[in-house]
Amino acid sequence: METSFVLLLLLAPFVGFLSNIFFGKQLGKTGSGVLGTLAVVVSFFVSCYFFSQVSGSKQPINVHLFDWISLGKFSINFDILLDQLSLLWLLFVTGIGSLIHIYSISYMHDDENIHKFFAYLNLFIFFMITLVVGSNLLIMFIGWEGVGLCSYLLIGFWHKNQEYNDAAKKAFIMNRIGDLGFLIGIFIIGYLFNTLDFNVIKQAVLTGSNPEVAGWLSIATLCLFIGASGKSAQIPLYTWLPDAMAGPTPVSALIHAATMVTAGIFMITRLNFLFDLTPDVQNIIAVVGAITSLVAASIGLVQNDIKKVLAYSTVSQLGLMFLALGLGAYEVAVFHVITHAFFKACLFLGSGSVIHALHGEQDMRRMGGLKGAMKVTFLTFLLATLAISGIPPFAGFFSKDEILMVAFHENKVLWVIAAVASIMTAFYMFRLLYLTFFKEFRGTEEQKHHLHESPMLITFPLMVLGVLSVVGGAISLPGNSWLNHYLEPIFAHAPHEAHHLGTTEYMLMAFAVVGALIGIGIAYSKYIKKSEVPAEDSEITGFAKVLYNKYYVDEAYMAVIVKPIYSLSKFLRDYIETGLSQIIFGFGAVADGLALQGKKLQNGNIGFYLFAFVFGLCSVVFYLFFLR
Amino acid sequence: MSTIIAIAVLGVVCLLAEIFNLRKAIIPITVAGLLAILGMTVTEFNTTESYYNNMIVVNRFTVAFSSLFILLTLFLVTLSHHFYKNRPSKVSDFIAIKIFLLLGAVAMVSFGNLAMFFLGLEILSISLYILAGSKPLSLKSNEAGMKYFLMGSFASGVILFGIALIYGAVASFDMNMIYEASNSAATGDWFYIGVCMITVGMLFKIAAVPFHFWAPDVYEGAPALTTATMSTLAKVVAMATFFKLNMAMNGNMNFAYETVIVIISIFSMTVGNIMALRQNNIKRMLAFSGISHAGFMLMALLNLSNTTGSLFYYVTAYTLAGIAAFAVILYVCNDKDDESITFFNGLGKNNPVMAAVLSASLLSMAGIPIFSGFFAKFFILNQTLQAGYLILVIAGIINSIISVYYYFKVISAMYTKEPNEAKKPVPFEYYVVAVLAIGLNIAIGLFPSCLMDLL
Amino acid sequence: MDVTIVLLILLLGAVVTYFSGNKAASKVALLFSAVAFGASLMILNQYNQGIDCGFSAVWMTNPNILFSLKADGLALAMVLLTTVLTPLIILSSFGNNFNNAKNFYALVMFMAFAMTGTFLASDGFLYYIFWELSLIPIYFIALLWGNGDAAERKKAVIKFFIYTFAGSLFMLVGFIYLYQKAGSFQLDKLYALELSATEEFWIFLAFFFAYAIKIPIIPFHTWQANVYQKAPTVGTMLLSGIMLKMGLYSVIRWQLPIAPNAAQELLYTIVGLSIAGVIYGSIVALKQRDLKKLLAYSSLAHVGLIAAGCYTLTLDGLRGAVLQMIAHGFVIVGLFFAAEIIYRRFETRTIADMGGIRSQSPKFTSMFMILVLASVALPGTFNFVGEFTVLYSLFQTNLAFAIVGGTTIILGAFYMLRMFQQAMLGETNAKPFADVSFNEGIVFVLIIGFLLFFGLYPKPIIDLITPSIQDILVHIK
Amino acid sequence: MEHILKEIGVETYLYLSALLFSIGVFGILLRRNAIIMFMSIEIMLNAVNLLLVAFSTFHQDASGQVFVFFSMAVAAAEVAVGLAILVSIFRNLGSIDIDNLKNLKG
Repeated sequence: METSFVLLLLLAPFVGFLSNIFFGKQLGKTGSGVLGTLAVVVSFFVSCYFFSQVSGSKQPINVHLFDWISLGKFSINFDILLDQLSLLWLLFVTGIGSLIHIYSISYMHDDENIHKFFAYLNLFIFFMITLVVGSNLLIMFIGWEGVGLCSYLLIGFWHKNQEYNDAAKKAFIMNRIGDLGFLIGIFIIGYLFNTLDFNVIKQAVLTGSNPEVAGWLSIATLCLFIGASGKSAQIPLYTWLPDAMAGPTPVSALIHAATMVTAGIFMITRLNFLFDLTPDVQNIIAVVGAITSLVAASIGLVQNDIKKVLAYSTVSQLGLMFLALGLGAYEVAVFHVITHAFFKACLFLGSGSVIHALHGEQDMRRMGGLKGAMKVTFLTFLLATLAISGIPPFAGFFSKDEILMVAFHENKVLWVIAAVASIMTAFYMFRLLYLTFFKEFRGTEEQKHHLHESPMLITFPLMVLGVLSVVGGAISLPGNSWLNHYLEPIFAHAPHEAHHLGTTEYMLMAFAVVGALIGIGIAYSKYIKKSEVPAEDSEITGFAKVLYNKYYVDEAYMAVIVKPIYSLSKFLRDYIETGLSQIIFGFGAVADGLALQGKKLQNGNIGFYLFAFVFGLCSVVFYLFFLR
Repeated sequence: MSTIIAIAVLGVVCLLAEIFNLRKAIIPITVAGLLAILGMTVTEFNTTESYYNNMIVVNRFTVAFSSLFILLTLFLVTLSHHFYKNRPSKVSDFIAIKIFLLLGAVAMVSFGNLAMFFLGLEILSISLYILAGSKPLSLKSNEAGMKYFLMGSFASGVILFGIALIYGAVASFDMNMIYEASNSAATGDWFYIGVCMITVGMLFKIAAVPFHFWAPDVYEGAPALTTATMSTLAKVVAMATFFKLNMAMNGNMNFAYETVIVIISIFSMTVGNIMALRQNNIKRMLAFSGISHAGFMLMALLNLSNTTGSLFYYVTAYTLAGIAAFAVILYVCNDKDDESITFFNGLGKNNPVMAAVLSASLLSMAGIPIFSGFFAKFFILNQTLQAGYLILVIAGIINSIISVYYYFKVISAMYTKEPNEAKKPVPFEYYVVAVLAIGLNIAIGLFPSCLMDLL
Repeated sequence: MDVTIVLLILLLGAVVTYFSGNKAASKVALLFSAVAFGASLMILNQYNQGIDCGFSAVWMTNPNILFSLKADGLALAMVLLTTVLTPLIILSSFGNNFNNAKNFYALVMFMAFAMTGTFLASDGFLYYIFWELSLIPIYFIALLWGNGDAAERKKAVIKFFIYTFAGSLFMLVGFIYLYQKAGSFQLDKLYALELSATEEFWIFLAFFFAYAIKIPIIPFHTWQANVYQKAPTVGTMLLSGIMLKMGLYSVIRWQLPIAPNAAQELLYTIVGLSIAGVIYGSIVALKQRDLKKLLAYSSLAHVGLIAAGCYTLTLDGLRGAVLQMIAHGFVIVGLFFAAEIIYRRFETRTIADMGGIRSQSPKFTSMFMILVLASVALPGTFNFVGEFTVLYSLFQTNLAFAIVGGTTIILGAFYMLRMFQQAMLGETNAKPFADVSFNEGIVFVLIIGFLLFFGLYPKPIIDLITPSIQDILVHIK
Repeated sequence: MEHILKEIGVETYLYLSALLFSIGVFGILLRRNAIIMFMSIEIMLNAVNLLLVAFSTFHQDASGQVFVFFSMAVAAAEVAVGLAILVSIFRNLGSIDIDNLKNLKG
């Protein structure tokens, strides 16, 4: 029974993928979209079923499918683990996934390859489910790489544009760098525990602690973190995510905001019992998270591409989540993941709606004044913006505030960084809102003429997500957290006691809100009061230029890593390869030269031949009878 | 014994046939006769006897080698039919000379007395001088004949001097006596100098470095069929005799002597192979290849008690491949002035079977399985390593690598280049000999035991 | 029934193909290779039932040589690889019109015969003969039916031939030496031999020459790229799909158990060299202009990793290496086939001249994409199973090995995706590109199906090879 | 006869024939006229004949003298063939200088 449901959960999207790939063309545009959506909805309902089961019984469900790989000392099975954590992820992956599928039916309607789009989306959902429900690290790794693949396919969906393809390739390779870390982490864990199964590792960790293990464990968790930072776009591997916005907007919403990029957080939460043992690595995670959040937020301040702003905002928010992870507050990170999924998906879809209305225009300098024409979009966008900026009682406020609180308790410096990042977030999000929806429209006349609210299939998901952005915080209210309670079995150590809501806590809340308001205020004065419009690219100067060019990180990577590899490749190709070849030919050339010389010896002169004969005779005799 | 007599009779019959105007029948008669002699010889296989005061000894060794020589002569005589088509009046001479050459060859391996050895050697050599110079109008043939003659008789003189010295030391030409003398400590230095001179003379005959200079020139200049005779029959006769001499005379062959053989072997292989790299005339190329094969064969001398079988296998493989190759060369270059490799261009297209035969024979010489040349090299190297000469084995290996290059040069010319002339029909005899020889070559490759276990 | 039947079918196939005439040759060859595959499946079935399918008969007594074939799981896996790839390779060539097709296909069949023999032989001498024998057909295939300038090709092919021949001759010396010691070429006799450290070292080195050139491990690889480029695609597939595996298989079957202590001694050097090959191949592949050359260097990188796995001397290493050999055999054949398909339509192998194919031929693109992904060892493909296991074994040896060797997953993705992007994506190409035909499709589907199925369920193969590898490990430890 | 050998010593004969043999060798090496080279070969062979006869006497064994007859017959046959070749060379080249025969080389 459970096995078949699990198979249904897994295979529904996969069947959707297959049928869309093979019969998508015959199904027609809407048909393939509906099929794709249905596949995910089925998974969503199965997830709901399991969720109700598990939250009732509190017993995780384990399903053994088949044996997979055998290694020297242990074997890796294809098992499915449905516990509180994976179900939570399943719910929002399939839930938001369903919404975005619905959205895409309309959004991608004009694309000739829409069936492929849905095929890839289904495949993505399939891999994401695999990632989440795998009961050991290697199955997670299948999903991990699989979602990377789908991300590659979807970023490069418009494959005629080589820049998009570049972005796709970059995403895949950056992810692979992380994946190598992940893989090494897996090796070390396999070596230490002779298993990759989460539950078995957990038992091993909880029962015995071996000092020898600890050193290796730090390396393992560090490697795993590298893996996570690849997938979840942390420093130094974050540069692919902004580029990934080349894909269609629903993809950005689903993969590059709500689900895939949170896989790193999922993995670390999954392995919280390991990370708990390695405080050094936790510190690294916290610092990296904090810095990422600040750097990304600062870049977000000056971006003009609507999706780029959202992308940097995503990186920044992910940084905050990693900060929480690093401080051991896994449940807080999970909480933020969920609320972030709601409001960020809403933001992306909203921006998609705007782009849709403007026929592909993404530059905010060419927007403005859309709130009249696109009421639903504006409203939902506003809700989500408030949520991300941390205004109570929207969802983002609670989650972000908890992170800040944890940071305040653990490390003041990190707290300051996170707080600054939050303020920046509020600023650039409202900058985005103002530039897009307020004031006069700055685009062409023709665009203005065609401005329209998006159809129902687009606005419906927006509304659902908008509502979730408002009420999502309810799952973990300070002091009475359902989420913490629900997730308790997952953690090795009980979650941080829900902070006693004392003066400090209220002070912090107030501080956060004030900070957010300051950010909003600055944005308001700049873009509403003074009606500023960001400068054209060529006019940007000073530090803003550095920010606008993302601290030149891409250029630096290009110059320090990619270019040298290319030159090395050319050098090896042109010189070393030919050189090695020449060495081999050199043997031939030597023999050949000898042959040429030898030909001179063979001069046809019989006198010489006889002389050689006598010489040979004499030397043999001499050697045998005189040298002996 | 009866083999020798029968061969002599057959030779006389050839000459008589001319007198009785049976010119057309000469070759069929000879072939039939040789087949009969071959059969007769093979039946003698298990007998061990000596005749005429131990002048002629018949044992497994001599019978095996004699059979091989007869077989080779059979092939060569068959090839003659077409080769001497334009000189019908000389056929009986050429055939008779070949038969007498065979007589000398059989006498050489069957000797029980140095006198017999010397006579056999001279019969063989003189026949070859004649054959080498057998195109009196061709300057090349003249030159080849002259060079071969001068150097050959010089070598004969050296061998004769060696024989005289041995005689001086042993007071007999009988091989048994010599064997005993070689094993006794009292034997004087004369004896060893004599052995040494005979060795050098024989090294000349098998064309080992540095006594090899005649070979390429003579091979190139002599008529192609003569070259075939020299490179197959004459070479292995000399080798077999040399081997037998060593068995008799080097009862306590000392280390220094072995060192000489090792050095000469390495030099022969290396010089032969390297010189062959830059040759454009296929006969000349095969001459150098033959020099390197002589180097390989010399390895057999280092492990005298065990290597008879290996040596026999080696010479069989080598000569069969050589005969097959020469059958193709005769076919291709019959109407040409020389034997440039370019004539082989496109043979694969014009005549796939002949091209395949030549490829197979070259592959066999290069030592590539499943052709018997590989097994031959393997057996010899195996024995050499057993004797402890790793250095020689390595030298042999390196030389095999070098040799691949020039053998494959011909092969790739046959298959990749465009033919520069129209197709021409293959004479039936060439076809038969080529296919038969290479077939035998592959057969002994598949079943090496049938030869290895003979001796 | 014993394994000789497979050999006989293949040999008979070669002969019949030769006499079947140019028109029917490809079909006859396909038929016989398919029958051979069927026969090897039956052998496999027998083997799984515990019946010994080996064969042994005296060939010569002096020297003591047996015609003996050993059919354990490892050998059977490799035989199956050969017999399954051969019909695929033949099928893949159906779109080509070769001159003298009968010769061509007869050579292909003969090569399959020789390679199968190499995998089965358990007498060192017999093994060596098959090993050398497989070299002749590929020489002619590459020389006569290859592409590009004839003189250049000749040079490349003869270099390949002499080079590999040279290597294997050193192996022959090793074998002769062992024979002197053991008095037999039999595998188990050679395993049982007690050699001194010096002897082992030299024996190991002699074998290493042969295998390093065949596999190839840097810096012995210089023949590879040129020959792959110049050979006809069928030849390239045979070379890269099966023949390279002969080298790797031989490492496991012959070199390591015979000279285990030397292998242990040289472990770090040789694993290091192999891994250096991984990086080197990957980096050189990045900037290749010719598609086939790029694939050649990718192959260099992959086999480097496999070799590294072999030389770790661990169960995981050997097992992963075998798995990866099989996987790589399939994927590289598929990739070269993709290159061939592009060549059939565009008559170019220069990557820069391609591009924009995706919008014209979605099916081909998808199949090519899947192969590319398999080649970069995406989890879910069989390649991942192998690569993961190999990397795990490297990790067991040394963390640094795993990290450096692991860069293959990054660099591999780098050059493969770069190639894919340049060759397939971008603005629609002006030249028309017909999508895959039925025959072509079958080849792709079979290859991809195999890779995906065993990627998820490698158990049958793992179970097949593990016992024999454990047997071998007994001799190594 | 015996006492003559004893008086002179068999070694002396050996040295003499070795000397003759060397004269033949040097003749071959240094002269370029084919006829003279033939003669040098004859000197070599005759040196051996002398040696054989001397040893035959020394050992009181007739076989050595028999051998000399063989050797003389062979030498005659050899020279006959050699002269035949020389004649055809002379016809073709008009010279019997051995240095003219250098066409086959390399």
